[in-house]
Amino acid sequence: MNIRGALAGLVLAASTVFGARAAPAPAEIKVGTLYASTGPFAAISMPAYDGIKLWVKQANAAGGVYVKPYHKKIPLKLIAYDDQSNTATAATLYNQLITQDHVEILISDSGSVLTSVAVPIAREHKQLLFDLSGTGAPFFSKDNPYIVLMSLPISTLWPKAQADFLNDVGWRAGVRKVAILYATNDFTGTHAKSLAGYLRKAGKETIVYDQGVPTNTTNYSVLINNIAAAKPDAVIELGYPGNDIAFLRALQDSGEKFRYVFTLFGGFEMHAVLGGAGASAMVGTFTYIPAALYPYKVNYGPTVEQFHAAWDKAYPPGSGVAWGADGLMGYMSGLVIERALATTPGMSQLDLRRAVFALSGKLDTLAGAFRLNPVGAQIGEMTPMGQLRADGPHAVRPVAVYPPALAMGKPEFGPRSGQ
Amino acid sequence: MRKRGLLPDLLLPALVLVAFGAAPFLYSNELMLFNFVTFLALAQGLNIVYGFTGYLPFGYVGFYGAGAYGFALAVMHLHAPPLAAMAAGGAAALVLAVVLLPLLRLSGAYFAIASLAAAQAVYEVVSNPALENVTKGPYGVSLSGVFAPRFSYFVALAILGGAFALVVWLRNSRFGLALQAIREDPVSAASAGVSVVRGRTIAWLLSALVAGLVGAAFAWHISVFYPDTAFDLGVSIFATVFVLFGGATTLTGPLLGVLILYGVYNWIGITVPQYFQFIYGALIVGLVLFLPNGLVSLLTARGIRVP
Amino acid sequence: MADAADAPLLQAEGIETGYGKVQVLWGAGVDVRARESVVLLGANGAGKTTLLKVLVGLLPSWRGTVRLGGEDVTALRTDRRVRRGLAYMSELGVFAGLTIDENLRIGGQFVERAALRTRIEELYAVFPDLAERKRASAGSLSGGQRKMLGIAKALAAGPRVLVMDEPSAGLSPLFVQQVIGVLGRFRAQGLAMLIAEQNVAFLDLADRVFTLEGGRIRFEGTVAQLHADDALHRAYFGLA
Amino acid sequence: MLIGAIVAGVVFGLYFTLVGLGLNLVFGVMRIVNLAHGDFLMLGGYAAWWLLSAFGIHPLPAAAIVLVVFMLAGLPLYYLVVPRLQRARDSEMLSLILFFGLSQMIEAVTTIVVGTTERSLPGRLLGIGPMIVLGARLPKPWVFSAAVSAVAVLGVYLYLYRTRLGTLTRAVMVSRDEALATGIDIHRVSAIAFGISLGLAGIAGVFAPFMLGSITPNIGVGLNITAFAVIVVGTLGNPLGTVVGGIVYGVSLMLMQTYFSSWANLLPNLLLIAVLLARPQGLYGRRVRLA
Repeated sequence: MNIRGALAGLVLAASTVFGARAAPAPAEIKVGTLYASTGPFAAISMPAYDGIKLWVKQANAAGGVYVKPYHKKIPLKLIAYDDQSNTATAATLYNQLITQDHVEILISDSGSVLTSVAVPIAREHKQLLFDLSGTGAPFFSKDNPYIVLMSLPISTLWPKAQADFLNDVGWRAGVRKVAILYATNDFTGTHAKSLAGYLRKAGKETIVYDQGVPTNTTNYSVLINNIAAAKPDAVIELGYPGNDIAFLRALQDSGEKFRYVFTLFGGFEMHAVLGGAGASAMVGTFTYIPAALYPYKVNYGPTVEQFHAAWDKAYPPGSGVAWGADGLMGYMSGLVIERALATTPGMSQLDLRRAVFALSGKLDTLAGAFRLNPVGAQIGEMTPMGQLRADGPHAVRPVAVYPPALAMGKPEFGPRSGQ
Repeated sequence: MRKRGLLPDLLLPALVLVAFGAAPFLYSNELMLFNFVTFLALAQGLNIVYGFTGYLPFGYVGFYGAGAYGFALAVMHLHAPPLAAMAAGGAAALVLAVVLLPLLRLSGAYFAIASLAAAQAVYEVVSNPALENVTKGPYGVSLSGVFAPRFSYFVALAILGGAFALVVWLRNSRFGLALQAIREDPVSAASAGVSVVRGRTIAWLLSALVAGLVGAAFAWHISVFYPDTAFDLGVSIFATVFVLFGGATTLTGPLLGVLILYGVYNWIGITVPQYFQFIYGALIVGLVLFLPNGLVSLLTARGIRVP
Repeated sequence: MADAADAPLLQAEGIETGYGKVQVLWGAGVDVRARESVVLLGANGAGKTTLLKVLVGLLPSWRGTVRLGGEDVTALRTDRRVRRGLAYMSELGVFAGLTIDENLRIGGQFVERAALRTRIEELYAVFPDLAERKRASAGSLSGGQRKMLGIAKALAAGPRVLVMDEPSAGLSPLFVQQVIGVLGRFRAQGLAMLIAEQNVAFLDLADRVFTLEGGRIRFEGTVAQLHADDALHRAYFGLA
Repeated sequence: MLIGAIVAGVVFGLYFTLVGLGLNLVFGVMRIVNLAHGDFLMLGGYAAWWLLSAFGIHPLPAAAIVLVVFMLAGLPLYYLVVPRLQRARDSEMLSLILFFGLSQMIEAVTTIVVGTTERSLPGRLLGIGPMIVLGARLPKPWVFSAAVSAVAVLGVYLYLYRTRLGTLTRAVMVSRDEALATGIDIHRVSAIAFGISLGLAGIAGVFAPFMLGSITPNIGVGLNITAFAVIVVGTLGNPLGTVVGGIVYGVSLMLMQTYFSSWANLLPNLLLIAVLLARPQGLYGRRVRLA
């Protein structure tokens, strides 16, 4: 292995020296990524990986992607490893993609935790990290040009929609006391903190319950009892799909009724949560409306309907691959990368960065507007608030209710307890 | 008479250290090499306590995690230079080992499970959101300020050298022989004047120290990690299987275990983890039933001395 | 028929065995005929328990054969031998955590339900101490009572031959006499017995005696013949 | 809130009695630690999910099917592994490692077959909405699972104390050597106990989706630690002691969740260590090395 690695290094060094002037087009563009087939992040990682695969398949079916420096279409080669939701494994594999596979495009695994270890490694090796959905604010700093966030706004920006909604519409509907229950991981933990921050800053609603529980919590019955004892009007549960399913089921079994109940993945992975919790537990709850459930106007790539149709064709319903926001983010990241390759001035990693930044503010994809701040974080579309309505006995459909510019229906709050 | 075994006992580790010292200049996935060094050291560390006293701590990762967090806390709160923080990591593991000394009163399976529970308990404390200001809780640690992959690789290699030295010493000293006597038969060993409690305590502390230093080196090398990585039960499991597979009490056994099994893991385990997990499980079952003393027992059972 | 009647009920021949690499028995053998009471005399560490374990199937023999009622049972497990009419009372003798009644029912595990009930009633008649405390835990019994329960438990199986390992162990002389008394009653009823002992008081029960020394049978014969041998007499009865 | 937590704890603890019951039975009879117990439980959960989604079988008959199938599966598994294991020098310790290997195999195969998606059963199958017990609101599926657990405990009691085979089983538990000497067919008794243990794990698995929220192929490892904590607290080797262990665990877990929710997961670990250290002699005095 060592000798082979050394030889590969020599060959590469030689080809760099001799290839500097001629710049022959490579036979393929190597795209490297990781996925988690098992563990806590499998639920958000596998769909994203399926989205990337779909993009690669479509691009190669069209003869590859157009790469500007070579003036021709070049097929993509996807190199992907399974990190099994383990950050130590992921770190080794990111290294493998950069140092052994020499990928031109490095896409991180889904979620902040599995992205976090990639940030110093990519920076160390001067490789641009296409950050799929790692929204942790500490990833982005002025002294690190080697990261760019593709889809979601960074997590501190995210909860503003909800805070605004509660302060505005919620307040008028009589919501005064708020309970926040969150899973303690980078993603939902940061989220909960900034939500509480926004609410406190506005100074209208009072937070009567604010508790973190381990991400592997699946038993919410007692927690719900305790929340009920604090008599909140609004209950906001922030967790991964497994948490949301368990919470919604426990809430239904407990018989407690709150005026406003929010879950994160009730919208983001609506179909997965529906499969676990059932429609009756979800009807009337609030959530964010991800791009997968919202028809953004596009100026580049397919609309969400077109994409959904392509998805169902590639992964027929029942094949075990859920349709949701993470799949869309994987696919959409591919689209942006494709566009960047078509416009990049050169093939160096910093050239690619320039190309991506040049797209900021110009692209409207099925995930909404693509806009970056100077450190590479996404500040595009504000995720709208939505409410889930019954769609027949066994399904729900989302209705965007806030902000007014994006709203497609009016929110309905539950009855005041005791009424 | 023991001298006859000393030379091969010194040669083998020297060979390994030289090979892994040269490796980063030939193979660029340094993190992969680092993982090998990590597991080589952990396997020898576990060998110290399991091979020479018969105690098998399922929660060995607890010391590794303590070391990683000892390093991180020293860097974050005391702004300690990395080498001083390494010492803090080793100290943290030692403190934990001292706290857990009463566990040595338990035997076999109870000890194994109690140590596992102890490691889990430490993890629950470290990862608790209530301690976010101290440990960053479940949100993980970022030490990008001291990030130095090449230097920390060689520090880890030095720790591996230390672990090798400890095992060589145990294999070739009166103290090590006394320990083995305790393992075989505590009652007669005690009556023969060997201090059972002292012997076990020393082996336990040394073993913890190795894991703690390895954990600290890991923290330094990777610089971004989470409590569930630092306390990943898989680390214990891997180290245990490597030692059992190769055969404890020897230098070769754990070494073979890491090179073969971790090699196979990196070769097929990454692409098809479930199949690898299955093979791993089957291997454990087969080993316990048919070769409970590991690969080297194929030789040692024939009276051949294996380094 | 004559052959079958003469053939030993229980017989071990040329037994060699040990633990790990340590050999304990070096071609030892012993036999018990129908209605006969045999005492296997030997000091601590002579290999008595080891020989009994081979007889009942708790320890495999490296060499030699064990016959039960003429059938070669060397390869049979203990439970199969018990089904064929062998009962064994170990030094432990009883299940301390279970009640007296349960101990007896376990002893008679292979006996048909109704027959077992009658047999247990009969045993209670012989052991009134036990009958009084049927529901008490065997652990609450005194040492002597425990031995009685051990004997009763072994007899509950209705064995053709009863093998006992040191029934006197740990008992005061008074209780030893009680045990000998009870066993004497069963001997009178014609129960075949093999008793391994170092207490010569049990020779009162013996039709024949074997002595075991260093894993070998040193002597086989009647009690009278034993007394006649000066060296043996000295070894077991002292200078008296 | 206090009463509510205690009532919920008792109900929850009864379920965890069922989780630990089989593990304790196997330990009592065979002196081995079945570290794959949690994985058999997980398999029971998937069996219930599969029976419902493929054939529409309600969890209650599914539990009966799982019980029988798992019991039958336990017999050959016993003969394949345990007798050979018990001949080894330190079988108690080796059992831990061996069954850990088995646990890895089970988890791997399950992952290959069903994937890693969280699966659960609709709670309405066991009744929707809360049930008021002593003023505490409990989910109906909890009460249901606790009732099934109580029936299982009763069943094990009747088996051990009212049947011939059960008496022999207890004899083996009291003294393996004496049982051998008495001519008890230890392997038959043990194999049946092993089968019962798997059956109990299977039933516990059927109700796991209701009690734990959802199941994935990797829940086994965590459940093993919990189950071990329950039986250590309850008294190792005494299946009926598991009831005490389960309730102590359930009540203290619920109290923790109520008053110090983020520390709740610390609990089984601390309980385990505390009980092991505080009662080192244990019921059979075998827990301590001579030193």
